[in-house]
Amino acid sequence: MNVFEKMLAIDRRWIFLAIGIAVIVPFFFPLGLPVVVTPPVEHLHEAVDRIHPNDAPLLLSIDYAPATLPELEPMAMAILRHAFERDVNVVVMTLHPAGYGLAESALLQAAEEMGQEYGTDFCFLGFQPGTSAVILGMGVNIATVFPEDAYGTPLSEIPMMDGVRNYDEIPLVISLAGWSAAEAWIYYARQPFGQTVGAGVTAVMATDFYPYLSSNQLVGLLGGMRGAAEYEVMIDRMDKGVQGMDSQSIIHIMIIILIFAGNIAYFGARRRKKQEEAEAA
Amino acid sequence: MKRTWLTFLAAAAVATSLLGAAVAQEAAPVVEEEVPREDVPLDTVAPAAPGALTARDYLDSNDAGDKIELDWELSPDDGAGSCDVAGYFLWRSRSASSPGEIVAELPSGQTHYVDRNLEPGAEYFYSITAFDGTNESAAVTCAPVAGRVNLFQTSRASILALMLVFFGLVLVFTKLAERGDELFVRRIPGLNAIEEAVGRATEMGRPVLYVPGIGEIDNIMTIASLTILSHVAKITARYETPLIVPTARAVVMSAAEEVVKQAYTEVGQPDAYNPDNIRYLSDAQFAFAGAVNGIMLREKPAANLYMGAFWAESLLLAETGFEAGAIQVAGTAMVSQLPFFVTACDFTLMGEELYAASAYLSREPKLLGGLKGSDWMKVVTIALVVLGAVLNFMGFETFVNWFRTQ
Amino acid sequence: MGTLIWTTIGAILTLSVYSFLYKDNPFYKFAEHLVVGVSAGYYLVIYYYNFIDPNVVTPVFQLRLGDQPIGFGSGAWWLALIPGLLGLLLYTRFFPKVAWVARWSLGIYVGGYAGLGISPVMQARVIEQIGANALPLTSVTNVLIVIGLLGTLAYFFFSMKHRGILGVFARTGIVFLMVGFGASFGYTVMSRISLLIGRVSFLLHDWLHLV
Amino acid sequence: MRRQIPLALCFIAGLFMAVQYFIPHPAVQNTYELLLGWLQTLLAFAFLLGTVSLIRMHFHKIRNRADDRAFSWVTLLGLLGMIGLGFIHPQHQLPGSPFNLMFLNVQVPIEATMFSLLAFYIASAAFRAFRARTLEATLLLIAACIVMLGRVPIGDLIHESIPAATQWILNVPNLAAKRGVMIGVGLGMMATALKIMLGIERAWMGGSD
Repeated sequence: MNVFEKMLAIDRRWIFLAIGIAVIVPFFFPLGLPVVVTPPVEHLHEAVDRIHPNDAPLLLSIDYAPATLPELEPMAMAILRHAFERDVNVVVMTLHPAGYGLAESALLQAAEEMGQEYGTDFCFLGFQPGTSAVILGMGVNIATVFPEDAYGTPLSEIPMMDGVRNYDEIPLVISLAGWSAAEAWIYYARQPFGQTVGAGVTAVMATDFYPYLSSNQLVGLLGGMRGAAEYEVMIDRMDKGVQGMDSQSIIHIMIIILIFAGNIAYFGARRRKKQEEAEAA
Repeated sequence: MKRTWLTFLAAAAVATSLLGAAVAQEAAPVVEEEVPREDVPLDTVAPAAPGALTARDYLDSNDAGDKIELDWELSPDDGAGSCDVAGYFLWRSRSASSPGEIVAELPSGQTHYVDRNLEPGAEYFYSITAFDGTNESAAVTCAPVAGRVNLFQTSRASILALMLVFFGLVLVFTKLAERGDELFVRRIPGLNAIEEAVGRATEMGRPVLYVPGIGEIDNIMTIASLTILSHVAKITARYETPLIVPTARAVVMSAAEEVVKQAYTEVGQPDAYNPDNIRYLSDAQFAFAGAVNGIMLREKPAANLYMGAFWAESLLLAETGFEAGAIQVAGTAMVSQLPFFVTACDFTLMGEELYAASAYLSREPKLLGGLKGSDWMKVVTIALVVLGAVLNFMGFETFVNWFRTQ
Repeated sequence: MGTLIWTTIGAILTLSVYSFLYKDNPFYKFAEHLVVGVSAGYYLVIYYYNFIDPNVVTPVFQLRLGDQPIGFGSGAWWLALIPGLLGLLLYTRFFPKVAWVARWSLGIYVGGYAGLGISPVMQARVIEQIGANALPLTSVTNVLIVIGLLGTLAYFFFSMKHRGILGVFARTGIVFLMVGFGASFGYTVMSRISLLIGRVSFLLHDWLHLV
Repeated sequence: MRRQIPLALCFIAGLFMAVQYFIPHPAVQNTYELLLGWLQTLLAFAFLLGTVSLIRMHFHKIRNRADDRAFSWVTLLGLLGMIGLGFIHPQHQLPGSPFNLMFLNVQVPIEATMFSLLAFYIASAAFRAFRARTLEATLLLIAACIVMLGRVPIGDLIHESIPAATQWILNVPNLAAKRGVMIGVGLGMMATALKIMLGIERAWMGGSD
């Protein structure tokens, strides 16, 4: 067995081990690779920047489920921190039945960090089933869809919701989703009501969303963990997104090296075999 | 704590300055109402009424007649005149005698509104007033209006038209096939691979694993998969090789049972059929994938066939199967999962090949007719794409717009 | 305290699944069998409360008691019995003699969904794609997209031999298909690694508080 | 009786569902919503069917004293435990309820971890299966490498044109191929759906009478 054949016969568990190490090490020793900000992220950041402080609120629809949490939660944290830092009021809701706890925990964590007050600076509406009906209904009157917040307080008694009736009083909606919810916001809030919509989606979905950017149906887009990392760079507060980018970079490079190694081994072994066959003949 | 206070103070400062700016610039009536200043006398003059109000059926020929579209002209005091219109009240009633109820409160400057969720076909009376925060203008009314209940959604005409063309083609070729016309279908690579894989499993004395995807029975890929399963079951029955079929949906399990039982009966091996091998595992995607991985490593099938609708579990299955040393043939029309099957399996039926394979294997002329119809529809599609490109180049937008449906 | 116990359970199960990367073992088998049972129970409860209860149980019982109808607007309580009956028919398959009755429900189910799919598929997968592809052939990019689409369609021609002009197009089609597959593979990597990072973060941060 | 009635029901249900798409009339739309509710209910009943066969399968294993029957107990206890928690606790979906805690701390971690195994498998698949054997395979490999580089920050550092190249691959060849597959698959789906409605394709009925 020559070196090429040995390479081909390598136990794939060594590859698994290498991947495992590549993910774990940057948690302890961050590389801090620079992250370049791309226009779709910049545009979303600008849109949040345009919202007046302590005025009409940003509506953040945290629509992800546990399966896509690692990609989308860093986005939620970055956007919430950005908004709270500028004292922009934030309303959070969810369209995913499993999103209730996830949305609540992200919101409360960011609010506590930034010293925001429930009711005056932010509020949590909870979950309502029936994606498209919810979005359409909120365009007419939010209080008919969510008569009270997640904790049973009527919307009319929440100070920051005073005067907020429907999308006319909401300068920006951002949906963070690993499923079709982000598209639903485009179809049912952007199309009929002209609502400005931004989105954060998984890396797999991101390519399908570029057309919406070019047609201006989306004001900005965060794609996967990379999108979150770029947003963190924009607000100058590195967290899980930028951290994750180190592991991502290492593993992406590693996989490319693996592809090359696999090919070198394969062609090396094949050539050797042919030579042997020629000699034998 | 200190931070909270600072933030609060900063917020208060920003809010106050903004408030001041707003009051100075626009003398916004809403603000005035909340903070009455003693030196300004209360406004007692109502704003001028808005101009002509028109109401008509929304999306004239496309909906259930439950929406009405309204347009009006601005009040002379909105943005001009005394400049104090805060907004408009839109009233709706079922009779001409009373103004009814306020259905919408609209901001100043707006001249358009769509009223939704009405009773289809019923007659409504609308009126509109302008208000300045304390006073309301006289009402402007319009002729009664009713939504038209439509029997056909014209914006979907292109869908129906192409559908009829397509179904016509399928039916014509099905009839031709029934009459006995010879329909050529090219051999699909990968189909030989299925037979080879089953043959190998027999030689090694190990079972064959057939995963019909995790789609429901209503998923067309699942249906195609069941037809292929029937073919595979006949081969395994002849060779007396065990066939394991794990499913993620209960109805698919019962259908698979029927299909396999029938195939075993048809080749005269009804006793070789083992109902314990057609299994329902779990509806949950990764619970299912994990359990199939377990089967691959514990029962060591020598051939793994994945046919049907797959999502992210595709690579989990295919890589574990490879590690277990099985020959693998996959077939799916899930575009996003094709790359993984193509890289990890020995053969892959790509996209439409899955449907073609089911028609090809059944050898039933009627099923082949559908295939031929699809091919001709592709010719129509190609023609439309080329035509679209040419017309678009020449500046005809109508053609392209016909394909923009709602 | 409660949180710590639950997190530890989650962490142990996470490690059990990862042990499968080394080889199949009792820990993995435990996690595998546990999740099959738990998920079946979870969906059963969710399906009951979301479909069977509002569509069958509530309307039948409430309307019989004279309350307001829920779920069905039309009001006749016996209408709600139909889906319940159709559902029960599915269980005739446990009794071989009448097993064929289950096909009645299955027929409605399969036919209904087949019909339901036709028009949206025509709209989303065919018509809108044709519309989106009617590009002015004024740039290299647009020409390439049109050629790629025609080639891919040609590859999926089944009723003719791939020779001559059709053969040329089919060859072009397969080239585009392979580039597309490569791209999909490449851009999926990031999502999958994010999932792994998420699990590692759960173990190191939420459970062990190491980072 | 045994074949004709189900085929007729299948045709009627299919025809109505296909046609309602074009008719906004409230009478039709209300019937549509009613029928959709029935279909969903059927799905739920069918799910119960699966649970019954799951229980039967593991019950058999335990009764036949199969080698790994201990694991069948694990499945059965997990199943019964979850059903118990779901039905005893009235507000089973609220955060903090035992049912929800079981979901979040047992089902979610196992499923998420199984999902994340893909990160490892994607690497091993790349190593063993990406071979530049033919022109097509080489193209697949190159496209994958460029796109992989273009998605991470390190790609920008290697060469500034990599993100642009990535975007071009995704927007041009990838788009054309995806669209072609989509149209082909769409036609195949519709043809099969039509054949199901007309009773030409009847695999769902199984074979015999």
